[in-house]
Amino acid sequence: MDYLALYVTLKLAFVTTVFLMVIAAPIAYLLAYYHFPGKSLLEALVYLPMALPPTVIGFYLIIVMSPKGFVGQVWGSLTGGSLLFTFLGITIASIIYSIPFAVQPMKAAFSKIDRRLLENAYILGLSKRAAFLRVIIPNSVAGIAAAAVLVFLHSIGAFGVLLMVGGSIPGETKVASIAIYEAVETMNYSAAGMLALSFIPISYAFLLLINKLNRDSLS
Amino acid sequence: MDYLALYVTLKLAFVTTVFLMVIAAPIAYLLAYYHFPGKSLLEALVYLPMALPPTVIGFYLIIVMSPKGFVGQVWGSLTGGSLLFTFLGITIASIIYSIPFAVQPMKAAFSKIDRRLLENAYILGLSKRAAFLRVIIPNSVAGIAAAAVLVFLHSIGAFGVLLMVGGSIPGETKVASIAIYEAVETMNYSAAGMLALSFIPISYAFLLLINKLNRDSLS
Amino acid sequence: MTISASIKRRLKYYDLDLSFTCATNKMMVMIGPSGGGKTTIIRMLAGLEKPDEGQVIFGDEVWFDSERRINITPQKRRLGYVFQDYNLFPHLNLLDNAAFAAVEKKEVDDLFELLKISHLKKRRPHMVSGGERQRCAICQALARHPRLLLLDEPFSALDVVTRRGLREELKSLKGRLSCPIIYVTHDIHEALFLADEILPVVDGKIDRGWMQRTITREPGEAVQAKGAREPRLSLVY
Amino acid sequence: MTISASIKRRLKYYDLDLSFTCATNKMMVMIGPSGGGKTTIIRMLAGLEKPDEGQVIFGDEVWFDSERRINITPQKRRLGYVFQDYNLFPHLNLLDNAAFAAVEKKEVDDLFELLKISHLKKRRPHMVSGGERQRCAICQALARHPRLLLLDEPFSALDVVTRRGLREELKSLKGRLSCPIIYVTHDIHEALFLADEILPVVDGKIDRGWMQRTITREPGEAVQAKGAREPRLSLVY
Amino acid sequence: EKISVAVAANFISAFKEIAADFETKTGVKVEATFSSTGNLYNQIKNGAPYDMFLSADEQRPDRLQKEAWTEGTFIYARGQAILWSANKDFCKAATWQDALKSNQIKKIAIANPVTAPYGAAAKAALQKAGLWDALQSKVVNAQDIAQSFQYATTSAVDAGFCARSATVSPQAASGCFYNVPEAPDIVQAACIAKNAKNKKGAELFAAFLSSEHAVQIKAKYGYR
Ligand SMILES: Nc1ncnc2c1ncn2[C@@H]1O[C@H](COP(=O)(O)OP(=O)(O)OP(=O)(O)O)[C@@H](O)[C@H]1O
Ligand SMILES: Nc1ncnc2c1ncn2[C@@H]1O[C@H](COP(=O)(O)OP(=O)(O)OP(=O)(O)O)[C@@H](O)[C@H]1O
Ligand SMILES: [Mg+2]
Ligand SMILES: [Mg+2]
Repeated sequence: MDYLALYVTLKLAFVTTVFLMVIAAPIAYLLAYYHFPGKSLLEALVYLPMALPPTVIGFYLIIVMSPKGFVGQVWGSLTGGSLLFTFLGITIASIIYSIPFAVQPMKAAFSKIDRRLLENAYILGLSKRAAFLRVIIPNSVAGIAAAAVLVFLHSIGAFGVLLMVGGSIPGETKVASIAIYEAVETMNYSAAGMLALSFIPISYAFLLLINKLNRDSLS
Repeated sequence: MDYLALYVTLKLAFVTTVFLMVIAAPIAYLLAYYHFPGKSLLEALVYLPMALPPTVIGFYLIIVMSPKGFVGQVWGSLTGGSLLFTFLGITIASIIYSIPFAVQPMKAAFSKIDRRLLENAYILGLSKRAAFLRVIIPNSVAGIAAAAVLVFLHSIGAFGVLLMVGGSIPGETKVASIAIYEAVETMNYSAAGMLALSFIPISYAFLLLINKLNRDSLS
Repeated sequence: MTISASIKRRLKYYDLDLSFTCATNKMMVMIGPSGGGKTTIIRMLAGLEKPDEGQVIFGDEVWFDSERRINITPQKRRLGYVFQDYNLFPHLNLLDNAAFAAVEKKEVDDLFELLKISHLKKRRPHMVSGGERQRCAICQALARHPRLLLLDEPFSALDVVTRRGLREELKSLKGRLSCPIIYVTHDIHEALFLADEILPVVDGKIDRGWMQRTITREPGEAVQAKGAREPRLSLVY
Repeated sequence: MTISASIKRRLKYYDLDLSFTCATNKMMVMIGPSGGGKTTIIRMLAGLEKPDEGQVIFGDEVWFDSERRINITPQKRRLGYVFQDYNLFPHLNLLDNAAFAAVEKKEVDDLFELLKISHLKKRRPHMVSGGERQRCAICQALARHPRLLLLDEPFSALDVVTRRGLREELKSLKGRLSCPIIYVTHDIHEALFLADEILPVVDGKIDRGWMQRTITREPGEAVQAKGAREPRLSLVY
Repeated sequence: EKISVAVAANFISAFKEIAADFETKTGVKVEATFSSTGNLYNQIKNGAPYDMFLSADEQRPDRLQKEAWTEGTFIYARGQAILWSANKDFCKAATWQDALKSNQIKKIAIANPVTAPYGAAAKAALQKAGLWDALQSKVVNAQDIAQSFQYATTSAVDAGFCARSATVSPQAASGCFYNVPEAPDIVQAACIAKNAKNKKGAELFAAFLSSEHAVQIKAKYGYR
């Protein structure tokens, strides 16, 4: 079994989940609590990565992240390096690819917060920002957990996008799903099955963790 | 532009969303309210389709749905037909592929219902089933809307799985994302871009609809 | 029908341990200090919580028996319960809330009339005042034609005038409802006015002396000593 | 500091339209029929709702002025507000709730002592009784050192004894807090005991005759006629 | 009347033109499914109702013959690997080997040699030139040959091994390429299902694939 690929996969899923929780929370908050012109359009844009086939997302990401692309140029002039075909590159791709799965459950959770709790927070002098951190977030743990589960598992399964942006470099960007793909393509079905089965305990362990965090925060 | 493919895509996304809402609700309820041995394992299984690369899911679906596979055999003996390479076949594939996106936000919403509302429902004579339909569901609209958005868009973007199970038969199983795939493969990037862009108004219209339903149910 | 209960339950700071009986058409009023266990007792009668030991018997039905391991679900007990914090359904307007489990939908209109909230039928719970919500919760419980009525401080958010009126209505309703009524209040006048029997619950036990100590100046402890300094109530019939 | 308000607001069944003033160390008690607009007035003072017209002035700060389009946010008003339906944060235990915006955390312990809920510090709001929640909400508001204290039926879920005790405490606190206090209650004794001024609010207007009509037998309307049949209160100091 | 054909993705462009021609000439409609060879093979093994299979390799049609899905295979095209770059300076070196040795070259794309025949051919050429080990750290794997070309056209890599057919596309004009004679031809075989619904139509199409007309089209797209 390709342990190195499995390791890269877990690292990627973990990093993506952590970053995305931080990035998605303010976006979800904006969508849940504010009304502004073009809001639905922004929302549609946020969800677009989900509606597009991974190869298409990958294609556009290559264009912007390549040394001649906008992001690639900025990055190159700052660090001298390239984004494509690096772990950082696939992390960014994976974050963009999974944004909708983080934003949507969080938005649903935020919008269910009892308005009266927020009113009390304002009365107690909390700014909107502080109320978000101290009241909305802790009372949305279930939704945030849902988001984390979706993002984590989705990053494990991400493959089309990562294959394109990552270039399948062992130890750096070759993730387990690429290994499975190779195994299936080369008719090595038992290896594919083995790798696929290895995802069950991983998902299982992650779910146990999230459920535990969720429960702890409630009791 | 390939309007037929676009039509099949929308039909598929719509049918998948409707069926999945019905299928996922009881599963989410079970996961939110009951404790039983092996619950986390069941949950991990439900979420597995998300963690697996689409091609792998497609691969296993082909195996079970082929005339020699378990499901294919049962279906064949019942109807005499084949599941693979039919609209029904890709609908099933799409449902399985999107199950996690339906279950997870619903579960989060269900578990946030104020216990006291349920207590009152029981006092008023509602069975657990009736309480589910008359109290939990209407008070989880935001979460259900989140699930519908995720499922709908995810089905639009589904591609790896559908290509394998559906075989790209025009008007039957050829969805827009496959057309995009072909455009990209033939280096016809402008056509790919056009099709991809056409997803924006579709996602947008669907989001507007869901947001409207969501708001109506709240006011 | 008669409800009779004999229940024990270990709580953190004291143990609940009491027995009582209440017959059809009778109203038993529970009164006592905050945190004394009144809501917990009501919840056990409703089947929402389980006593550690004891029985709850309604007529010839056994609702709960710790020894025979019987515990009937709230659904089957068919009772009306107005919660202390009026649990109306936020997704329904007041009318739909009250009609939620009504035996006859038409009656609900009469109940709204009686409780003076007819003009608010189409409003959602968060759009009305605290007292209006409370009155809707009472409609909801009554419309169900309960076999036992549990009212946990149902008038706490009402002004004296409305309260007096409703208190009267409740008293006259008592005969028509033909079911036992258990009523929790902190208002001593209300207790005296409504009760066929008063059950003072202090720290989980029945304490017959509590009312007396509270009404008269008898200085039991610090709090009461202070309380005694305020204008005293004298009851004039 | 003195709070003075003059507000108008169109409601569905009547219009709110009244003015009042309350000075530091004074307590103004609002009383009146359910649905009369008391909570709405309090919410406008707190900045949670906007009057259609009028001013709210606190000392030399203008909190609201419809003509000058001034509307200060609740945060900046720095006031204490005990909501009618005690909005404690469900994710925090009672102590953390009370200390949520406390100026000095140490004080919270004293407040818990004063309100007799010290033993419940580590419990979450859903694990305590209604009266206990209410007392925690009072701690939360006081710990903030508010410049204006708004209490919307803060003792409604408390028994007479506890209530009397707290009423006393509140009265003695009044001097130390050095802020105006606006207090909503349905309890006429409480109103008479606590108030420096009583503001009877009936259908959105000040109705100075309401108290008189309610306490005495004077039969104004049907409700009161019924109310009059019950034991009358006579106040003995 | 129609036939349904499973076609390896690298042959899409040429196939579409040939099929259109075939339809006008014979009136038989051609319904095509494009996907990776491995994917199509899996579908066929599980009962996909294709009349005909145009693979990107020889290996899978052979397997299908062994598995008795087909009675015989034939070669319908030979592809060639080339080395393409978006940077025209790249082609100033004398040979492709020299061009790749330059320090300017940071990343080279090849199709995944494990799954794509073109990748395997490119790898063989690099090995023959003795460059495979030296260039290991610069090699980036693409999913298939089309993606390798995408990397090259978007300048994500400095050069990429592509299919000769790619040079026909409009994007190719902006760059330059070397032929790579060291890479073995990619032999693409096809086969007709034994139980094809429209066996006649399929045979007709198979014959048409080697007609002069089709050979011209194939040549235009860089197949022999
Ligand atoms: N869910 C719970 N879990 C554990 N303890 C609880 C719970 N609810 C209440 N208690 C505790 O049980 C005791 C009795 O509470 P209960 O709500 O029955 O009092 P009560 O007499 O109704 O008081 P009040 O008049 O204030 O409503 C209190 O000490 C309270 O803190
Ligand atoms: N959010 C709201 N939107 C619209 N109308 C409301 C809203 N809340 C209350 N009302 C209405 O406004 C009027 C005044 O309500 P308010 O809550 O101020 O009364 P109150 O004097 O506090 O009554 P109570 O003593 O029952 O608490 C009532 O007619 C009520 O139905
Ligand atoms: Mg209680
Ligand atoms: Mg009020």
